[in-house]
Amino acid sequence: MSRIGVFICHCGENIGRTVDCVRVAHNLENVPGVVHSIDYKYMCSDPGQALIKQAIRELQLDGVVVGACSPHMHEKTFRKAAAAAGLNPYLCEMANLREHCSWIHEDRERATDKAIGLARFMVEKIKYNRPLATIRIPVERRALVIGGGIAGIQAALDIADGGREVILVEKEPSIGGHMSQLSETFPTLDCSQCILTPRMVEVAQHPNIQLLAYSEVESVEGYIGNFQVKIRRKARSVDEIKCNGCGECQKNCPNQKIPGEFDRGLGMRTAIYVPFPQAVPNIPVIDRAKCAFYRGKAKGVKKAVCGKCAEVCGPKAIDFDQQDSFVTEEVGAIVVATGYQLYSIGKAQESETLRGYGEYGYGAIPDVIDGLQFERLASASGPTGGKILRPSDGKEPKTIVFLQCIGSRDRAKGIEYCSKICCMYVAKHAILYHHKVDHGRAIVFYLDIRAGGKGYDEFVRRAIEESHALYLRGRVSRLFRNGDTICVHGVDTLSGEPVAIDADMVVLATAMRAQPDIASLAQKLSISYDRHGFLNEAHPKLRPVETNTAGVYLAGACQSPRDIPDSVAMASAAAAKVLGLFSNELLEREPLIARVDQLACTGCFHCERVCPYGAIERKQLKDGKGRVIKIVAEVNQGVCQGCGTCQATCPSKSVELEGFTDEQVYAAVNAL
Amino acid sequence: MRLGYFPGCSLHGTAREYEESLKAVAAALHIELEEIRDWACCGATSAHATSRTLGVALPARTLMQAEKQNLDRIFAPCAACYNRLASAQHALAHDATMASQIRSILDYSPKTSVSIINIAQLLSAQAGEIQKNSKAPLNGLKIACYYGCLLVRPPEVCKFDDPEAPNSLDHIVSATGAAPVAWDMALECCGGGFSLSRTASVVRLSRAILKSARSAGAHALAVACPMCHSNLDFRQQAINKRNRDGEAMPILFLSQLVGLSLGLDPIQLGLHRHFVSPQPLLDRIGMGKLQPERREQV
Amino acid sequence: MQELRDLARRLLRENQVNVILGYECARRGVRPAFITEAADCDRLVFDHRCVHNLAAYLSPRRTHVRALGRPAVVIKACDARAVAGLIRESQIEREETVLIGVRCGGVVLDPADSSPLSSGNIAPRCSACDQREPALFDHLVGEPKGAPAGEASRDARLSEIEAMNPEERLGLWIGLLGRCTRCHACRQICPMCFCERCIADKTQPAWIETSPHSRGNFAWHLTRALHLAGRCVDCGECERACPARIPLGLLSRKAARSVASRYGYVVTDDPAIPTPIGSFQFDDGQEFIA
Amino acid sequence: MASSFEPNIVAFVCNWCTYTGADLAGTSRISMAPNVRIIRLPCTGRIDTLFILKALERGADGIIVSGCHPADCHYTAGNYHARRRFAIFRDLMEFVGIDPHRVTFSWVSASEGGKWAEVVDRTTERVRRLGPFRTYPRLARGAGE
Repeated sequence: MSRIGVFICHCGENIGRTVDCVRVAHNLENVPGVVHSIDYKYMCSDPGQALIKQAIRELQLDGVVVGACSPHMHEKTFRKAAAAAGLNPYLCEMANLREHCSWIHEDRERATDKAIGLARFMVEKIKYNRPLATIRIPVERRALVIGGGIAGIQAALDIADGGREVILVEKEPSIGGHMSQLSETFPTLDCSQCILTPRMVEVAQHPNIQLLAYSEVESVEGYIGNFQVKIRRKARSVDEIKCNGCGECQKNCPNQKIPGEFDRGLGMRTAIYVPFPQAVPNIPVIDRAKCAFYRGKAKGVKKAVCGKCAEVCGPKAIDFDQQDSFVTEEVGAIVVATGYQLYSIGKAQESETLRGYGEYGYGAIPDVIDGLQFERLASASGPTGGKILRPSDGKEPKTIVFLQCIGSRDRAKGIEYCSKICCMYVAKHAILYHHKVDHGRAIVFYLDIRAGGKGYDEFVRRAIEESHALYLRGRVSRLFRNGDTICVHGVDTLSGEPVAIDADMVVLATAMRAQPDIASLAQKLSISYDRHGFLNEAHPKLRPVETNTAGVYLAGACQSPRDIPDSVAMASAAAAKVLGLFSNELLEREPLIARVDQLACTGCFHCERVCPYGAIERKQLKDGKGRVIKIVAEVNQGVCQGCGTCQATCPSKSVELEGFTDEQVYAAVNAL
Repeated sequence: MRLGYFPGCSLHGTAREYEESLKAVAAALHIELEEIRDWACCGATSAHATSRTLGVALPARTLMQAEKQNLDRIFAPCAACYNRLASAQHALAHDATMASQIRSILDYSPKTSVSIINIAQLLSAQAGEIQKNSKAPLNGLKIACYYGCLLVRPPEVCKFDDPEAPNSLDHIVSATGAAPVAWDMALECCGGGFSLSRTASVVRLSRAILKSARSAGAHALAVACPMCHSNLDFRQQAINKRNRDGEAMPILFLSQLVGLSLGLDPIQLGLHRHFVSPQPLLDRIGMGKLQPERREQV
Repeated sequence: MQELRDLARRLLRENQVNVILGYECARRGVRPAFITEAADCDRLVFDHRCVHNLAAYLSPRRTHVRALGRPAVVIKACDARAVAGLIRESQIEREETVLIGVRCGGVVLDPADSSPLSSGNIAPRCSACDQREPALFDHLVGEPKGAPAGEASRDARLSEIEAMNPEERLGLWIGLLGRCTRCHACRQICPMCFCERCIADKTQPAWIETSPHSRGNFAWHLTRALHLAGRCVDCGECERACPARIPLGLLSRKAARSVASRYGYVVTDDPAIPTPIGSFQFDDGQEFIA
Repeated sequence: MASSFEPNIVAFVCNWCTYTGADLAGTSRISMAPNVRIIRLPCTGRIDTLFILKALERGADGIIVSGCHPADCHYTAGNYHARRRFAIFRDLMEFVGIDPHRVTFSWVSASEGGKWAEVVDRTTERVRRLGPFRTYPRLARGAGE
């Protein structure tokens, strides 16, 4: 490269005040290869850009270095200007003379010297820049949504309504997620089922949505626009096509006493079951661990121990021999909406830093329950038909105590973040309790009330003022059984007094935690997660629903604790991103990716080991007669994101990362 | 197995039966206890209540003695002694100012790698052995395991059991054949060192513990701390008399229970030394009479 | 010995392989042998003079050996680690190579040394070796061997250098690496140096100065040691080949010590265990990072 | 060493965290030593130990290598691989007597403009105290040549 133009920007006074831009431009003029070096007040302005374009045309420049602000600010601007003048945009580079020089130094002399040095780096580097062409890859315009809670449902419906096919994968037998377990929703107190169920039905009936319930993502290959997803369809032991959802099998199942997951152990289900009456799809599944048929078989009993469900099934849908099966789908984008799990109180935690809350006796004292169990008690379709009754003796609790922040905001033994929804749902519980129990007394122990949101603080005030919940600011140290009541020992930090309350029931507002198996899913998708297991967005403010793997988007509580409105908003945002991606048949990508020098490559595949994206493929090099000479690495252009870890790892430096090649870095270092 | 042994003051005084039973159990399980030469009082509650430095220096000196004796594991049966030794070690490891202060006092800097274990740690590691060597399993006995304040807390010092829902003692009691009961007061305070200065408080606190154990159906309480033992055992007569709470509840050291299950002689285990006679308990598992003439008054 | 010869003969006769890579007697000591005829199998020997790491001949870059056809190779426990490395790094296919493991009680430092093995002439790495036979093989031959003679204080020198002050260390290495003539014998003989085009030979850009000059020598040997971290099988061939007698093993053993203490990694003959560079743990030590 | 010595320091930084963090230091007008010049790479995973060696050969007195904190890597794992590479390289450097204090490794996130300034100032100050890097010139003259 020999005809380089250097353009030094004053940025008004921003650079010019501390850097002698005239001296910089003069100095660079003398560098071999530079044919043109000028300074100007505002390079990014129209006249400034015109100067660059004019110089490219008139002086046949084959490289442009703009000494101005951060490339994060204006690299695109200047590359576009260069392209407009007929220069390949990747032959234009920026030296950061503002953020990295004039703004952080006072000594004009030394700042100018440094500015010259920074510009020199770029001049030397650009001598080795190559013209690059944007990469275009075709897009498979179908989407995969993982998780059928409210976020997944919303994302699937939005994409499907946008005219694109969606595959919705849900690991449970029915979609609906946690929202289907809730009684009413804050701050409007509309019934959760009433607003959710129609959406679930819509999913089932939408011509663009293929629902794969009781299924899990097994593996994900490929890259944006071109993912191949293998999905495991777990064996239901029921033929989905034959089953008509009549429910006879459940009625006749002899094992009626299994604590139901949907009712959080407060209600019973059968061994063949649909999780709840409004389930979508309304097809039962056999719990093989509890079913007498399978238990007998596992014990080696030759004759079938039970087969009641198969006997009563009209359409003969029961299939005891059903096996897991696999389907592979081609999709162009993936929305992850896998939701959350509740903090398991008093139980051994999988992480050593979390210790649980043995002092609250959850699991030992039957009338200590968690928030989701309270939801089931309060739900009209729940085990008590919506009556608040104690699990121990079925009596109505006249005094109920709610403890907030169980697990949340507790660095000593829980997790430090705020779970965000608990303040609101505890207020809701207090209001529901007030509606349902005459002369009941609700007491809430809280640390702070966090009720930011439309109508949220008003809602908490309503719990206090209209439902007469007594809010005490403080922690509870321990719960004791005292006859058939529970003695709550705590402290009211506002009065400074210790408090002891005889309660009939205690509800723990437990933290929202990331799903337990998130690491394996994140690995399959090559996306990252924080130390709590919540999936990382690409940028906390500006790219909240994207991930660092192009084509993978996030919705709902898998990214951080979220309530329903937030989850739905996020899901619609993710759907908009997917539809935006699908609006083009071809996808354009920056060409700053790795390429392998296949002559020098030895095929040791260290690059393959370190590549975070699985972008390295193996390719056979053959001679004229078709014999394999050697197997070398090849970079999949669609998958490579351009981190360059392969290049630094390659012992013989047979990989080059475009835009940051060894020659470019070497040249810059040599300019020291 | 060879272990450094720190008896502490109580085991040579008010809690002689704790030491007697420990030594008998240790011998039966082939554990060699080597007493630390010239050990000093751990400082108990008084030292660190008056001076934090003294509260660290006293146990640090004992750690130094143990180190000189090449002991890399120290067994401190008394929960309070254990707590003081472990806390001192924690301070030496994490508080540089304190560590340098102690260095200048002792003219020595104790290593912080010596491991300090309490009776729960020792015996729960031996649970398999206890079960295997059990000659008289305590089937049918219901025991309330009492951890008190100091055995598993604070968590950053003790680090071996859940500080709010511990189960190590229950684990050991299960190994003896007895059944640990689920109860609420396993971690509550008995009144500790206020036994003499604020007796009324001690009586109130200890009574709540006994009541809770009784209502959970326990036949006896198992403890790991001489101070707790003295409050629950010695004060029980007064408590029961004043409140008519019910039958007396024998308070046994954990090592005594283990000893009984190993078939050791109740007298050798010091069972005759308690104020509340464990005789009803022995009757329940079909053991002989404690010899009344050998009963000594403390 | 007869067992080895019989096996080799059978492998060739049954056309299981086309060439046996083994050892034969030479004028001074032993040397590598490439036997393609069953009749020549009686030339094969294996004893304490067989120091060469024959795995080096398996590298696809040795086209003259490749041309002989499908090989069977005689490997000691240390050589097996190199074979595992070649499999791990996709240089050879496990099924395409027949591995004749030999039981070994240590070898001498100098293959020309024909005196019996003693603590005086044993290769230091053998004194510290506790592996009498490879775990990776198709056939295993030879009598069981006892532990080799000599002090197992292999790394004393390493620790000694670590204990020096930086100036002394620098002086030491300037002295040692200053002798390097960049003949690259260390690289040529190394079973794990199999790059098609070595970084030291790359000129665009020339990261490593090519002239035999201490500054480039530092870059070369540091880079080589880094490339061998977690890969060097400690066969000692580089030191044996070095005409300037530079104790190069010190550098690769320092790298080995580094990966062992930091990541608990020790080179094995299990090809399934990944190398430490190229894998990671989330909680890898980072005491040196601010 | 003369106190007027101004060291020449090169920083190899990743584009997403440290480069952006340094931009933030600029927008926040945090003043720092002008001795450090940044070379931008996409990721610490791309930063080769050869860069360090070459920079030292070319007259740098100190080096900074900086990127995203663990778990924050834009490319999910580049920094983990870099961490191992640099750990072993640093051990080797130290072993042959090159002062590891000439090379600062750090994690500076996009939000840590202040930390970046600290890293720059601390490294400059430390290298200034160590004096010019004469090891290599000495090698070129060469005790053993």
